[in-house]
Amino acid sequence: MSLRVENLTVYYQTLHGDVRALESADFAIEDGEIMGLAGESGCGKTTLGNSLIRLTPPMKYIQGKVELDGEKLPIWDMEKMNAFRYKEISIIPQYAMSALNPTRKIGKMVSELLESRKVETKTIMPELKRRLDLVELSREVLGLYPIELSGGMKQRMVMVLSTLLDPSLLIADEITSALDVSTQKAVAEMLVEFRDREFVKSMIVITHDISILYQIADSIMVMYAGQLAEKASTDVIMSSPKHPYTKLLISSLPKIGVKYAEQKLAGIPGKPPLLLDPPTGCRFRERCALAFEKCVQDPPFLEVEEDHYVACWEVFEKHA
Amino acid sequence: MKRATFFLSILLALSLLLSACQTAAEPTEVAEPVDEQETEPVEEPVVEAPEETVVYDRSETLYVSGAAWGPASTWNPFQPGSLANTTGTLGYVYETLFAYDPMTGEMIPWLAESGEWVDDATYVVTLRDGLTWSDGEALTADDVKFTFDLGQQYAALWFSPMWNYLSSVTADSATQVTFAFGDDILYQEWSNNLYNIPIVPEHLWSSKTEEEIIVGANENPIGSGAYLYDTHAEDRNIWVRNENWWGIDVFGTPAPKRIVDIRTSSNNVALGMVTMGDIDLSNNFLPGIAELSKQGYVDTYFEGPPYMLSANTAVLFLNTTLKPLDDAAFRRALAFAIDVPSIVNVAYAQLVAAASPSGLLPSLSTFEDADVIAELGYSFDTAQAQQILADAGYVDIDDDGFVETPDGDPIELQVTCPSGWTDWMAAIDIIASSAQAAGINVQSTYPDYGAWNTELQSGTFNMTLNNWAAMSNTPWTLYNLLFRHPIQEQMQSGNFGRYDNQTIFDLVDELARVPMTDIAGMQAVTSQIQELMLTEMPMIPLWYNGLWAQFSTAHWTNWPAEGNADNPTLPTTWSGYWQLGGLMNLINLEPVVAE
Amino acid sequence: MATHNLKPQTEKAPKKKNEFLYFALRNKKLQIGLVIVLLFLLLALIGPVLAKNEPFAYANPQGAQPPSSEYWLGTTFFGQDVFSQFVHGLRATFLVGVLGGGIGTFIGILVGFTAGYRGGIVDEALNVLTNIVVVIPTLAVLLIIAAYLEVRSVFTESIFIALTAWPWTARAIRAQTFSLRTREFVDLAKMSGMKSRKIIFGEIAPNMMSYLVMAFILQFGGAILNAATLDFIGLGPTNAISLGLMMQISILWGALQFGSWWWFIPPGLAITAIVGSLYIMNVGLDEIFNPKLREM
Amino acid sequence: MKRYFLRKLLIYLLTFFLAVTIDWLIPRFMPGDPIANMLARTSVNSNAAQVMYEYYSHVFGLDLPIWQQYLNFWGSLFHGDLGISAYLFPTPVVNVLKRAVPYDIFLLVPSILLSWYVGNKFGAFAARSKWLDNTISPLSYVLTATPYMWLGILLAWFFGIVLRIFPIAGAYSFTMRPTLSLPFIGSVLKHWFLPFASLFLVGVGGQAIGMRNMIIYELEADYSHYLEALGAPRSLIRKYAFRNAILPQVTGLALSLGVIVAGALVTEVVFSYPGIGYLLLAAIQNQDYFLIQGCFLFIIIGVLIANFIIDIVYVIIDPRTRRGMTGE
Repeated sequence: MSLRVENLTVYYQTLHGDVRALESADFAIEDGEIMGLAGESGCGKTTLGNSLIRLTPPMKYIQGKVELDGEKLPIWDMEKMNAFRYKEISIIPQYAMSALNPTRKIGKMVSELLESRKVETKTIMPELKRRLDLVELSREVLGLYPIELSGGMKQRMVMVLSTLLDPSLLIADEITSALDVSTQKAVAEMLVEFRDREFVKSMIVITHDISILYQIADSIMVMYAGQLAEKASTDVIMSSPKHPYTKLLISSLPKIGVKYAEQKLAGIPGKPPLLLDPPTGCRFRERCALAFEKCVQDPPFLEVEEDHYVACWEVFEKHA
Repeated sequence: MKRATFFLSILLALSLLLSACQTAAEPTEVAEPVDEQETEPVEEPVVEAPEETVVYDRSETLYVSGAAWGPASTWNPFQPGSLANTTGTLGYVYETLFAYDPMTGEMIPWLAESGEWVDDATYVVTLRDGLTWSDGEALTADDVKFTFDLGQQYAALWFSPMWNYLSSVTADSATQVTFAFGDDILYQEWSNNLYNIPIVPEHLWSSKTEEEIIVGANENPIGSGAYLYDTHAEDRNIWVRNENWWGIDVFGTPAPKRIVDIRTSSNNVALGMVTMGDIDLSNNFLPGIAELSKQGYVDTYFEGPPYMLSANTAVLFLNTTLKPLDDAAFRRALAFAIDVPSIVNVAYAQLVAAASPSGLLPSLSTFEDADVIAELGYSFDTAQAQQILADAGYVDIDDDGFVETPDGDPIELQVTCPSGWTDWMAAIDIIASSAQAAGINVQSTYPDYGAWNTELQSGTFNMTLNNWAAMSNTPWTLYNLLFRHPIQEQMQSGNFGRYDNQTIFDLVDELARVPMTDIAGMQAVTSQIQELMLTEMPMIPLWYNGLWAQFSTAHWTNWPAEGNADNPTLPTTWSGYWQLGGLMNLINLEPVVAE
Repeated sequence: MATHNLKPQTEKAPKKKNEFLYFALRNKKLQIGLVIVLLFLLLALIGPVLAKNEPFAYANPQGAQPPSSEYWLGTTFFGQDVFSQFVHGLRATFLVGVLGGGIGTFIGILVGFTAGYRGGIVDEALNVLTNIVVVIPTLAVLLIIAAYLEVRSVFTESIFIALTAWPWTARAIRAQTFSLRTREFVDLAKMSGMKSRKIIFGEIAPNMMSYLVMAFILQFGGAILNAATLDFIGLGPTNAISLGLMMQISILWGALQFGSWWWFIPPGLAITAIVGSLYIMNVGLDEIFNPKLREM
Repeated sequence: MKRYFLRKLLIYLLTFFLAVTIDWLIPRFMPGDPIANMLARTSVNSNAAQVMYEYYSHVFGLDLPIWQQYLNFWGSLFHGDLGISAYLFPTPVVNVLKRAVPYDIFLLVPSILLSWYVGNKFGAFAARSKWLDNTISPLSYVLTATPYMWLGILLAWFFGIVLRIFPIAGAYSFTMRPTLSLPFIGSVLKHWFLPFASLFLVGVGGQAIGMRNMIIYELEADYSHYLEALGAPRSLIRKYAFRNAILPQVTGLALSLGVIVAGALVTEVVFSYPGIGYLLLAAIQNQDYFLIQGCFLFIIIGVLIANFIIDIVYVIIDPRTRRGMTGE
């Protein structure tokens, strides 16, 4: 059991009130597991990802606990978390293109960062170089400024940097969305490689793009409007999804490489509810063909088959 | 960031050094005459006077201010007045044949020992013996002849018109010069010029080009006077006593060894310095001196109002080419309408005195016709003004509170003075408001100096203030300004209102031709002028601008003051007043002996 | 864009207005600034009514006197009522602010929009122009122009101030337009074949309201400062009182030496207070319009 | 990078040309006659006055046709000849300027650099915490909002009149002659301090605000968030933010030069400090075309050069432009 998340609830504070972006999330990730996290933009994927490593205002920790390798993470405490960041849990951010300080030579920045984390640059240099070779970055990049790298190069640089201290959990947030199809593939495969070489134990890969997950993820977790909808192994999700939303998602899954952000789920009528005081109960119900009176209650996220979790009354009815 | 600070300190030191040296090198910076060749570099003051300490010895230094309008730029004694930022060029360095004492109204022989009319057309000047230039050469009749001849040679010299009636100058001996004249001699102008034309050394000036003579800067002036050029900077001119001045035996030794003539940027600076005794004599116009004088911070000529001697007459010029200012009755009404007392008391806080309707300074009161004044004179009297208006047919038709012209046109007049001349601005505000009280719609506006000056000279103003007639030994100077003729496109130096009246022009010219000795003759003419002037009222004399002078007795005493017999002189450093007793004042001053 | 740039906000586009109000009512900086400015504005409006004397009238025969019940801000060297001059000066100040600031902003917006929206040659040209005007030191030009204008009114003053003050507004607006014009809604508008002017004012401008407001406020303040400087040097309106002129005259007439602080302190204080409040208001608005700063 | 500089250079040249032309135009097409002013008060009879007037017009070359005056203006400009001052007749304008310039350098360079340095430090400091922000920022805003001359007046009044510890006029004591002696330098510094202080204080305010806003912006930048996510300490993040915020501050400095120069002009007037500003005012009041043009030209050239230097500095300190990208 690498990561265990229990009843994690995180809101956004706005002056209109709380935006309930992540509602009591319960899930776990096995050692060595690559879990894909899918859903429409704004469904809380990124919120989940961030809240695990960098929970800053206006994000507000409400409740829930997070355990990494049996250790409790103080995610609500920016300072205490520093102990775990990078070393235990790390992230490849959405904005990898602009994640590097533009006015520092990359090498210098890396060493300054490492020193600040009490890591001897010298001792780790050889490893760094090896990993650069691995991602096919020439070692010269260390002598360059970010602006002198192509988007793909930056992407890879960040990947190497984020995983340099072999964290237990890596959060990869939309790392492919900014890339062209061919590079997407390469990057995705690198992630797998990283896992295989045990640079990281387990991974959460956040993306719009289920097709990518199809290539690399062991399991896929689908979110809708701040709630977990379904989690199961990739094959199961692809072949026999249970949650009506997942079904739609998969059925409307177009050819490889097209991203959901662009075509707003043409198939499904209506829009996700506003997360500012959303309706209680299943948040998908307005758009759900199968919705019935029970759906006004919050559906729990239950394991209906082995390693197959769903949050849908309709499904429960069936299994009952 | 350390580096930044270091770099900074270096820069600081550097720029400091730079400017220090720059200022030190000042004199070498002095402008060359317009053509560039023959540059005789001025010695660095420090080199020139090695024994000089950095700080001037207060007890032998006189600090004065209020004469310079701007940084010194020329030491050419022939430069016209408004350029004479270096006061003393004429007075300290260059001298005139005579001086004039406005206190006694007498001509004082200066370079000349005597001068007299041997006949109507011949004037003979005898120079003193042992006159010398500060370079040791003797000052002789030839220099005098040379100087006057320049006027004949170069039309652009201000005294050149004199040659319309002067026919020749001859040096009979080393000390005697004879001036031969032609027809209609302007005796008045001549006598005036006698103490205004500076005598320049032939041996240095004969080699100068026309341009150098007329507009050259003439730095390091070599003259015959009591002081020598020492150095100057943006805000000061410094002079040192000429220890072998010829005049020491004749008049005595000027008390200050050194004179620092400070150009204060604004009145408030001078005010601060004079109250703190940093300036000994300030000739700036300073507000509130009356107050400070009462409190004993500064001394002034008079203990009480007007505190100051009168220097010139502030005249309200009326553009007589415009309706209704072309109507004598209207102009007279205006004269009665203006609240001069308030100008004196409010705008000037009692620092000035109301002017005589004749416009003549008190020192020339001999030439005032008391009867004429009594009969035709005017004074602030709103009712009277309204009466005159009514009689002349100026009535308020549309009752807006202001009268209209007899043919019913509304009247709106602008009274102007240069923006920033705060005392005058205050004055014209009062003129406007008091005129309005009498029913004449007058508004005050303050154009920029330049614009104002253009309006003045091209005659596009309605009413404006002016005081350009210098203190003089003859009433002709004033009337020559008031009734300057012929009337031209540009009236650059008088009769700005373009008052066209041949009779009075002739009278002024006639006055010019009366010999100075013929007092009765002069009075005859002046009373006619005054009679005409007061009936016609082409312009309105309002008040006497003061000979602004406030002094501190902290370091120098025996200043000129009412009833101080030991120093009956003018306490001024203004250009053009050195020959009016200014220099005698320096001689009479006494240092405060520090015990 | 950092992830937490709230989704709800972008969704709440229609609610923008009341959201603005919502924040505005909670923003101390904006409120304080606004209150101060309004107070002075009020004073400028009703002051002249309260003033017992005309600004130039020689009310007090005793000359310079400290503040008293009779003369609330004392009297000048000539016994003129400082309070009266002060409030009339305030009027002029606000007038210059509105006129100069307004015109300046307008020009800036015009140039900025066109440059940013058209791009290409137009942009290049306007850019050069902007850079040129930026480099030329404003005051030096104003000095010279003012020095040669025969009759100078508050209006002409404002115009010339505006003519030299617009560039940086133009820059800001240009940058904004650039980023905005690439957004979808503009493309949409383009596709639906709207006139470019229509697009600028119909689509882009509303999205930049915040910018325009802030630009105006800054211009407003700048104009006031410039005017004060001109007036102080004696190159302001030649026939009206102004705060700068008050300072100049007080200095010329030895207010320093006589310690007539009541004469030279109020005008400068007012200018500082007004302009300062304007700036602080601006920060407030910035926080309101730009959530990033809100958390600070 | 070449292109970048060429572009800049072009703009500067254009600016220069335009400025010079405006500079030449304005006085000539505005009312007021310098010669007339110069000869005003010389009481000689009308005809003589006319003669003198013509003579002086000729000396100033004002009797030439306009277009020729313009060409001559450029011509002599390249020979470093700016004509003769009317108000300081017959001093060549260049000499007049030469005397004033050192004072400006002496006043401007330290106040600009220091206020920039200190202001940025303060600004960065303010961005540390809400508390600091709420104390430093308002102060800074008040400072920038203060009219230069008013601050000058206050300083002059308090230190000059009330406390009497600093002189309020001139560049050095009237009781001294310029030498490189300690007392003299002391006196120079004493006279320099108050004008410097008022320029410095106003400057600090502006710079502090600029920096404060930039830093806050940078702290919200992606690279800052990334570092946070990797647990980098605040100190490192702030250090980077400062480094990045400095760059726009440099360009900001270039833009504010005009304002600072303007400030210097009035400050010099308040303290009658004999720099260009003081000169320019006198020139204007005396309708001295040539001196006005000279001052204006000097200011323009100064600002242009300063801008260019800043551009170069910018290129040096900003890797993005240094590594051959245009810095627009």
